[in-house]
Amino acid sequence: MSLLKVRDVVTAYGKIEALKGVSLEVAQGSITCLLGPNGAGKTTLMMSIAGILRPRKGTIHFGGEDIAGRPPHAIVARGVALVPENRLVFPSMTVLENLNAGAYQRGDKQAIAEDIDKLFARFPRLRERAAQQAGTLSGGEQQMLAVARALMSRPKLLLMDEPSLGLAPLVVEEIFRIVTELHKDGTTIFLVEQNAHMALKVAQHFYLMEQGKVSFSGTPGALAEDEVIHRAYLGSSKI
Amino acid sequence: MSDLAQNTLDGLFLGSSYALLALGFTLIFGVLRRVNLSFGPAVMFGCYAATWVNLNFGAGLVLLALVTILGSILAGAYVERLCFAPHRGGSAIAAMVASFALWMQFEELASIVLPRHLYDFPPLHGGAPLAFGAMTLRIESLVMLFAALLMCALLWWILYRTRFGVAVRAVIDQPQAAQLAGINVPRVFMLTFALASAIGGLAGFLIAASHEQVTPMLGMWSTMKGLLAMMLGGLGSLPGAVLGGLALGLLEAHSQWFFGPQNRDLIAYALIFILLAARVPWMTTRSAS
Amino acid sequence: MAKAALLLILSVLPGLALAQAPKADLACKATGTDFVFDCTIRLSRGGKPLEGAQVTVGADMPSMPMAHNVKPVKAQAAHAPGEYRAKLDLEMLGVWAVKLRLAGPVRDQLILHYEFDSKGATPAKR
Amino acid sequence: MDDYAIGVLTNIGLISFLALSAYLLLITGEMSFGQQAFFGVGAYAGGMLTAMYGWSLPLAALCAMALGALAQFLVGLPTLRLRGLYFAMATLAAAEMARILFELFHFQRQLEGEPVGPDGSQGFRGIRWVFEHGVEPLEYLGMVYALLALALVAFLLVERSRLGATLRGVGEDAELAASLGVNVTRVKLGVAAAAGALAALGGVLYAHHNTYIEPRNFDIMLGVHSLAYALIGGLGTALGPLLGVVLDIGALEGSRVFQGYRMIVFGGLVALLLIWRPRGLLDERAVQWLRRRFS
Repeated sequence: MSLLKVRDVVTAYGKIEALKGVSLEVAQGSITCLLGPNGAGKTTLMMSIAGILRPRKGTIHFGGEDIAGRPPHAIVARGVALVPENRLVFPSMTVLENLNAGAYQRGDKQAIAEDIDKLFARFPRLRERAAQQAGTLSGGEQQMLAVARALMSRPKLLLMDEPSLGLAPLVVEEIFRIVTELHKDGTTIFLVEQNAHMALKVAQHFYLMEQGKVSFSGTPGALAEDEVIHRAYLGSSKI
Repeated sequence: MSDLAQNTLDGLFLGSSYALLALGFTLIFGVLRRVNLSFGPAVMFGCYAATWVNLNFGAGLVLLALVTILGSILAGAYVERLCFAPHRGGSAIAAMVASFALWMQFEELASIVLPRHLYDFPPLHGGAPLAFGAMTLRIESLVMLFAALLMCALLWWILYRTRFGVAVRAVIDQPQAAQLAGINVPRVFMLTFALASAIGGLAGFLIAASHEQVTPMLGMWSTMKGLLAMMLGGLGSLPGAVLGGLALGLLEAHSQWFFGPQNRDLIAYALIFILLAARVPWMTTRSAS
Repeated sequence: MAKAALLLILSVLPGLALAQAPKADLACKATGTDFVFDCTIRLSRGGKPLEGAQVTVGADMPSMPMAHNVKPVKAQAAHAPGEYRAKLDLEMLGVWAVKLRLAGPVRDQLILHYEFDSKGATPAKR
Repeated sequence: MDDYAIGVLTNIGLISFLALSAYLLLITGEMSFGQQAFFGVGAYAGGMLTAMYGWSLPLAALCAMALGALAQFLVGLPTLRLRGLYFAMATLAAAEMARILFELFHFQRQLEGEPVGPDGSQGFRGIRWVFEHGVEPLEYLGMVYALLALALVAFLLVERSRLGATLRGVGEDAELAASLGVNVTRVKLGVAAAAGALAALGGVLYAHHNTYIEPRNFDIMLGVHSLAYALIGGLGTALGPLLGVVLDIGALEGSRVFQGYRMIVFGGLVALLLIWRPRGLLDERAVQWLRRRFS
C-alpha cells in the first residue's frame, strides 16, 4: 500500500518546466530514494510535495487525499515533513526554540516535552547545544537539528532533500545510521540523495530522474550499481 | 541645571512616542523585510476617524483610543492587502512605492472628511501639569512614557512567551523554514501587520492627545519619525526601535533648546547621515535589500 | 523649435535687463460652497493700475506643485481700473501659492501665498 | 494650445529630468530618496545666477548642473558602500538636511531698490529671466524638450553600449561586477555626478518656468515621486521614467473630473498597476519583446 502517489506532476518556474509530468510512489513504511544529476528536478519535486511550490498539473495523493497545491502549513498538518536542502534552521533562535517551532501545530505540551527528550537521546550533540543559537552549530549539527525539527511534527512521511550535502564522510555515516533507525521505528522516508552508493544500501526502492522526468524505477539490485551511478551523475547520455 | 533635567524629561516624552512608532515600523520591517510608507498615514487615518467620531457624537477618551486603534488596524489591513501581500515574493521597491501611492489616498481622504487644517483633540488630562521644584511634567508625558514601557513589555511577552511569538520570530528568522514547520506564514504577516498598526494607533492617540490637535501633517510626521528612530536603533531590531526612539527624542529636545527648532531637525538628520556613512555596526548589521 | 535653439546660442552673453515687475494683491471671500472662493485681484505696475491685461489665476500647493494644483481660470476685468475678478475652486483649505499669469500689454507671472480658511483668504505668514 | 496645456507639458518635460536622474541610480542598484535635493540645488543656483547676477539662462543652467553634480558626488562619496535601504535612508537624511538649509538660506541683493534672492522659508521670488527676455511659453517648451531629447539620446546610446551593460551589471551584483574588473567605485561616483547634474537641470528649468521656488517644493514627496515615476513607467528603458511622468501628471490633469478625489483614484491605480507589473510598464521583458518585434 503506497502512502504517497505522485501522478503526472508538472511544476514550472515561469516558462521553464522543471518537472515534465513526474509519476512515482512511496510505499508505506519504506525508505524510497530519488537519484539523478543536478538540475533533474529532484528538489523541485520535494518542494512541490511539501507545498512550497504549486504544481501546474498533476495530483499528489497522500493517504488517499490530493494535497497538490495546498499551502505548506496544511500539508504539514496532514503529516508530511520536509527536511529542506541546505538545512534552513532558524539561525538566531536556540536549538530548543527551533524544536519548539517544529511542533508549532501541536498543542499537547506534555507530549512535546517527551518528544524533545527522545530526540535529545537520539541526537546527544543537540542536547549539549540546547541553549545555543542554531546559527552557531556546525553543518552536521545543523543537519541533525533540521531532521529533529521535522520529526517534532510527528510526520507520517519524512521527506529529506540531500541530507548529506556538504558534510564530512563520518557525519554522512551518522546521518544514514539515523535514517535506518527512523525507518526501524516505522517512519516512511522519501530520500533525495547525491550519494548514490550510501542511498542504495539503505533504500528498498529507488527512482532515477533526468530532465524533469522519471527515467528508471526499481529495487537496488535491479540495475548494476555502476550503471546507476553513471546515470545518476552523468545522465543517460550514450557514450 | 534644571534646564538639562527639563529637556531630558521632554526628550523622554517625545522619545517614547517615537519609540512606539518605531516599534510598529520595526515589526513590519522585521517580518516582511519591507518599508511601509503608509504606516504614518494609517495612524493618521485612525486619529481622523476618532476626531470625526468626537465631532459628531462626542466620545470619552477610552472610546476615542479604541476608535483610533481600530481605525489604524483597518487602514493597516487595507495597506497590507493591496501593497504587501501581492508583492510577497517580489520586489521591495514595488511594495514600498505602492504603499506611497496609498499614502496619497489617505491624505486626500483625510482632507475630504475633515477639510479644516487643524482640529482639536481632547487632552488626556485637562488639569495643570505636575510641578517638582522648577520642573514641570505634563500628565501626557507620564502616560506616554508608561505606554511605551508597557508596550515594550507586552511585545516582549508576546514574542517570547506565546505561540504566536514563536511564529513571528521564526518568520523573521527564516520564512521558508517557518512554512516547513507548519506555520501559516501569510496569516502571521496579516496578524503582525494588525499588531503593528494597533501599536501605531496607540501612539497616534497619545500623540494627538498630548498635542491636543490633529493635522494632515500627522501622516508624514509619524512616518518620518518612526523611520528615523528605527534607523537610529538598528533596522529590524525591536529593542533597537525603543532605544532609537528615545535617543531621537532626547537628541531633539536638547538640540532644540540649544540651537532652536529648525536646527533640531538638521542635527537629527546630520547625525543619522554620519552614523550611516560610518557604517556603525548596530545600524548596518541586518542586510536590507 | 528652431527659434528656441537659436535663442539658446544667442543669449550666452550675460545681460542685465530687468523690466519693471508688476505688483498684485488679492482679496478673497468664501462663497459658501466647499472650497470655492470669489477673488478680486488688484494689479499695478510702477505704482499705476495695470489695465487691459489677460489674467489667468491658478494655485499650487507648496509641496509637489506640479501635481497638487488647481486648473487655472481666466479672470474677468472688474469695473475699477487694474481690478480683475475670478472664482477660484480649491480642493482643500490651507496655504496655497496663487499663480497669476499675465498676458497682453505685459507678459509676466506672479506668485502670492495666501492662507485659505472657511471664511476667506489672508496673506500667509511663514 | 492655450497656456494651460503648454504649462502642463512643460511640467512633464522638466520633471522628466528628475525621473531620469532617479532611474539612472536605480539601474545601478541604488535607490535614492534624495534626488529632490539636487533638483533644489539646480533651482536655487540657476535662479540666483539669472535673477541676481544677470547671467543668461544657458550659462546659469550649465553652472547649476555642475553644482548639482558636485553636490551628489559629495553625498555619494561617504555612502559608497551602503546598499539598499541604508543607502536610501542616507540620501533621505542628506536631502532633508538640504531642504532645511534652504529654509535657513537668506541671501539677497538690492536691484533697483528691490531685494532679489532667496529669503529662507519665504522662498525666492522673481526669477523672471524668461519674461525679461520675451521667451514665449511655446519656445520655452521647445527648449525643455530639446534638452530632454538630448538627454534621452544620450541614455539610449549608453544603454546599448558596453557602459550600459556595466551600469546594469553593477546594479545586479556589484561584487560580481568588481570581480570582472569593473571599478565599481568609479562607476558609482560617475553615476552620482551624472544623476546630480540631470536633477539640477530639471531644477533650473522648473525655477525659470515657475518664477518662484521655496524649500517646501523640494521635500520628501518629490523624492519618492521621482522613484515612483521610474517604477511605474518601467525600469527596462530610459523611456520608462518619462512614461511614468506622463502617466502621473497626465492622469492627474486628465482626472480633474474626479475633482477632490483625484489622488484617491490615482493612488489606487498606481497600487494596482504595480501588482500587475512590479517592474513597471516598460520593464526589461517588455523592452526585449519590443526590440524583437521592431528590430
